[in-house]
Amino acid sequence: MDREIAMMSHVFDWILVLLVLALAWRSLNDCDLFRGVIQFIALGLLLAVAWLRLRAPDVALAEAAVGSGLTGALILSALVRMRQRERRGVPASASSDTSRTLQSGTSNRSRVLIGALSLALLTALGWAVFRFSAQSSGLAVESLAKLPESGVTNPVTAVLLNFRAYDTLLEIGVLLLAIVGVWALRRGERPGDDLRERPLLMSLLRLLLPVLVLAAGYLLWIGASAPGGAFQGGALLAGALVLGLLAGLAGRFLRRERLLRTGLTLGVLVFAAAGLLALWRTGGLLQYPAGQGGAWILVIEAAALISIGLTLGLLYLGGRPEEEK
Amino acid sequence: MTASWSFALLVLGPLMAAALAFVFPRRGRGVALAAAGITAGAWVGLVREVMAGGVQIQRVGGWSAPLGIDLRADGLAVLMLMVTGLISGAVTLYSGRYFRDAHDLESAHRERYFWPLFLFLWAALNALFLSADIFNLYVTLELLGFAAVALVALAGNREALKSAMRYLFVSLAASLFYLLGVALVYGQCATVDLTLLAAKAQPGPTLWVALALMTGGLLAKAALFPLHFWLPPAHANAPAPVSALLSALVVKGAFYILLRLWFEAFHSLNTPAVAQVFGGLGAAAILWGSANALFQPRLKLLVAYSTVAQLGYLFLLFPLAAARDGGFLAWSGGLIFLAAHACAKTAMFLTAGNILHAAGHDRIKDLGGITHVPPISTFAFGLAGLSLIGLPPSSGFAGKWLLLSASLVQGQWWWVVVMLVGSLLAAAYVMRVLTRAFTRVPDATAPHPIPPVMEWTALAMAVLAVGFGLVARWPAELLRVGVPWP
Amino acid sequence: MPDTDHRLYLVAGAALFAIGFYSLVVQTHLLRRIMALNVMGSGVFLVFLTLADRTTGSVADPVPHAMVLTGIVVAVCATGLALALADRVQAATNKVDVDDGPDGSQDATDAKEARRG
Amino acid sequence: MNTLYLAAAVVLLLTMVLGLARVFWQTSRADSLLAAILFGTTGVALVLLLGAGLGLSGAVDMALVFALLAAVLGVAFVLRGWPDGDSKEKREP
Repeated sequence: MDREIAMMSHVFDWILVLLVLALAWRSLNDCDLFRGVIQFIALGLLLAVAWLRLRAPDVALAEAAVGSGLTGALILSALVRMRQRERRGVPASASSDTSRTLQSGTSNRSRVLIGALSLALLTALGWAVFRFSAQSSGLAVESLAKLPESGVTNPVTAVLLNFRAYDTLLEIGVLLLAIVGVWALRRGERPGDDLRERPLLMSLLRLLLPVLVLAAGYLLWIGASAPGGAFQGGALLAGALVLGLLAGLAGRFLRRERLLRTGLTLGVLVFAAAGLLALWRTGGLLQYPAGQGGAWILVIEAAALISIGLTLGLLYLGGRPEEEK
Repeated sequence: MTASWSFALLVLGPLMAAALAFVFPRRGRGVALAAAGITAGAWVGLVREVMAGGVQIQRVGGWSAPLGIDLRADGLAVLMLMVTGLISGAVTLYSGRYFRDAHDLESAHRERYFWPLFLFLWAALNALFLSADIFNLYVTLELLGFAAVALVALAGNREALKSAMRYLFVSLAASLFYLLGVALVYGQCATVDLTLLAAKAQPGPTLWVALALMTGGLLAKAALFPLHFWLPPAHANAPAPVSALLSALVVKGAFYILLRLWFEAFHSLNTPAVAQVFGGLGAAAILWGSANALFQPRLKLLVAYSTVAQLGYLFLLFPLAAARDGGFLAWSGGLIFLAAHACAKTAMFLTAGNILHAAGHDRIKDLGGITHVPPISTFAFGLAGLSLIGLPPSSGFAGKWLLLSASLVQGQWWWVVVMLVGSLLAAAYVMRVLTRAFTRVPDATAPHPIPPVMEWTALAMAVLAVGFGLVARWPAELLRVGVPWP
Repeated sequence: MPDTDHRLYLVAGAALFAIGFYSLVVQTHLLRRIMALNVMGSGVFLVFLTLADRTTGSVADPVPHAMVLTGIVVAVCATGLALALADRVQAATNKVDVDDGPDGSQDATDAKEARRG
Repeated sequence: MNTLYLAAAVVLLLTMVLGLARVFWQTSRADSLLAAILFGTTGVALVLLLGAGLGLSGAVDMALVFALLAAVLGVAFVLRGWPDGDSKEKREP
């Protein structure tokens, strides 16, 4: 029985890996860019399956929501925008002809050169990874030993919000920085259509939006003990926001600029303030008082959830919402 | 206890300030000034602890490595924090005027977004210099890269946008190379802590490849020849205070991590052959960058190519400091040179910004003809040039002198030749600007008068670039704290 | 999980990284290059997670999982920023690549060659 | 039983290969879009089977996320997804 399972999973592994590699290659080198993006989205989906296979359900959840879903939607809408501008714009220079992109750019000589370079890279990497021992516990033993002190029972959440919480604090900073950078760059389009003429879509949204928000809250809550957490929940919240934007439901919300900005920064500010408060109480930066880890983590995660959801959703908008005074 | 607060405030101060500057867009300058005050206080507290008690370590969250993240402040980190603080302070003063001067909508927009982005950059630099964890360093690198790219793009014109795009591609790809290296290191050693790695890392194929990946990524970020191609357009097209930050600080962040990797965590893999390769690339950068600087049509491009060249000197530290004999001479020389270059380059870019402001362009050959550059700016550029060339008593001289002595002590005379040729070329391109652009034309006046604060901050940085050399003994002493060899 | 063929996944991670790198350098369309960066990142994550899966116990090593989560969030932020910048570049230059640099970088000469050929 | 689940997962993966092959060879955009949506649906089943077959935790939650996100992507496709605005898509080589 066990041998059968082992064999079957080997077959599964091989097909999965080959499919992933084929999709990766095709998505980047397909002569039709739109088809490339579609394959890119499928690649993200398969990667999420691979993460599950590699016993990383937390990552798989995040990949399914962020890596495949949101990134795909972002790239797709950017493609649509670029094509629209191309058609509006000047009958442009040769290089904006996208159907030609397979041949465009680098000359054959440098293609060969870069190909050789990439193969050398692959060889070196292969050489390095073949040296790894088949078994290693990494820091699993240490993290499981300290898990009871962390305040949560999901080890990944413990690492993210307690053992290596400082990384996560800076990462929430990266999220905020990204949206600041995007807002500095451009103004977003007036989002959404009027959906009153699409009753079917409207009723789908009426069902989908609350479910998304509910699922986001569920993932946040369950993150303490099972796969899930602020990032995964935030991504779902972002999905809800994207739908709201597409359906033109979020217009009034987008005009409340101060509120929006406060929501975006909430994660960083609460997290940093918690770090300083902990420093004041216990003498260690981000060192939660003994026995209160769970509560502190929940507060921080709740604030982070809002900021993550808003940030990822507004990234889809692709720019600052309205003209600022 | 003081040290803990210093660590926390040096990172969280600018970070929270960045968030606040985003929520209150019109209070950006005030928030930045407050952040400057907080970080200055925190730095003073930290430097006292380090001078009194040696290397300071903060275990974030109360967990120690390998599970947790350690922050660490030794002499090198404190020196880098000081340079960052000084330059960020100067940029804060300068930018308060720079972005406000033209009262159109576009520049109001720019000012509004400059402050949060700038404060993010500052937070990222402070976090980078304090980190003792190679994965945490990855996160700080991404913060730094995003902020830098967004700041370049803030200029908004065609060339700036294109160079920002290229910069972003290089920066992201380089980060991924670095991160892949971190993955291999973790797989092999089961830790990402610099100190623990120093004990655990044994030469072997996996770590060789890992270190090569990380180094490759960091060299691209540090813009060492031949991976410098993205730097001149990005630095030349950014707004002047941003150029100053990029040239003075951002590229040095990557260099700093390289030092941490090769001299601390993976010192067992640092062989003389590797060191000579670094030195060779550095030498090539010196010659290539200086020669290119000579022929640039625009002042800011000239200063940017000069950065390519000056970065080369820093990499001479690898072959020179690795040796037992006179190693510390080279180590302190290289790092004093780094501080000197940071101040001088800030002064130069700020001056270039002033000239751009006054004349409306920075074409070197036309500058002398149409405008009269005020004496303060001329003086600032000249002083900074003095340090860049390495004439006594500037700090550039002090740094070069130590590097020269180290190479003579170790009999590596070829670096001496490179440094001397580099200095001559530097003299040539500085003189080219001074003689052609700053010649007085009797009747010419600047079409736009330069706000005094912008001139005086540039001058202050230039004075610092020279004056720092007079007290070079103090940083050398500071660098002794926690130096990677006895 | 001991029965997983780790070398297969590790080599696949390396291959993803190499494919992404090749396409990043060879392709010129900004969107393709942004996708290429994402593929490179996925390669890194695959290596990380495979290495974490080598534990003998019932759960994998959670530390790399946390690191990859961080990496995924950073990647989507990078994508968002890059797309906004790419859009501005297209609006300013009417082109969807950044190839003919005025500074005469290596890219530029290659692009010119390709245009001639 | 577990073997059966895994075998089913392998079969699903093979259908994805087929769908992918269809995308590779000369399809219109509408076809590739349909293939992607098929992938999303297959993904939900694949994740559930894999989770059951190997006893992995979190598979059910992940299937939920897949299903929800597939709906979001579907709506996004419909409202914003057509790069050329019309459905009369010429076949491309």
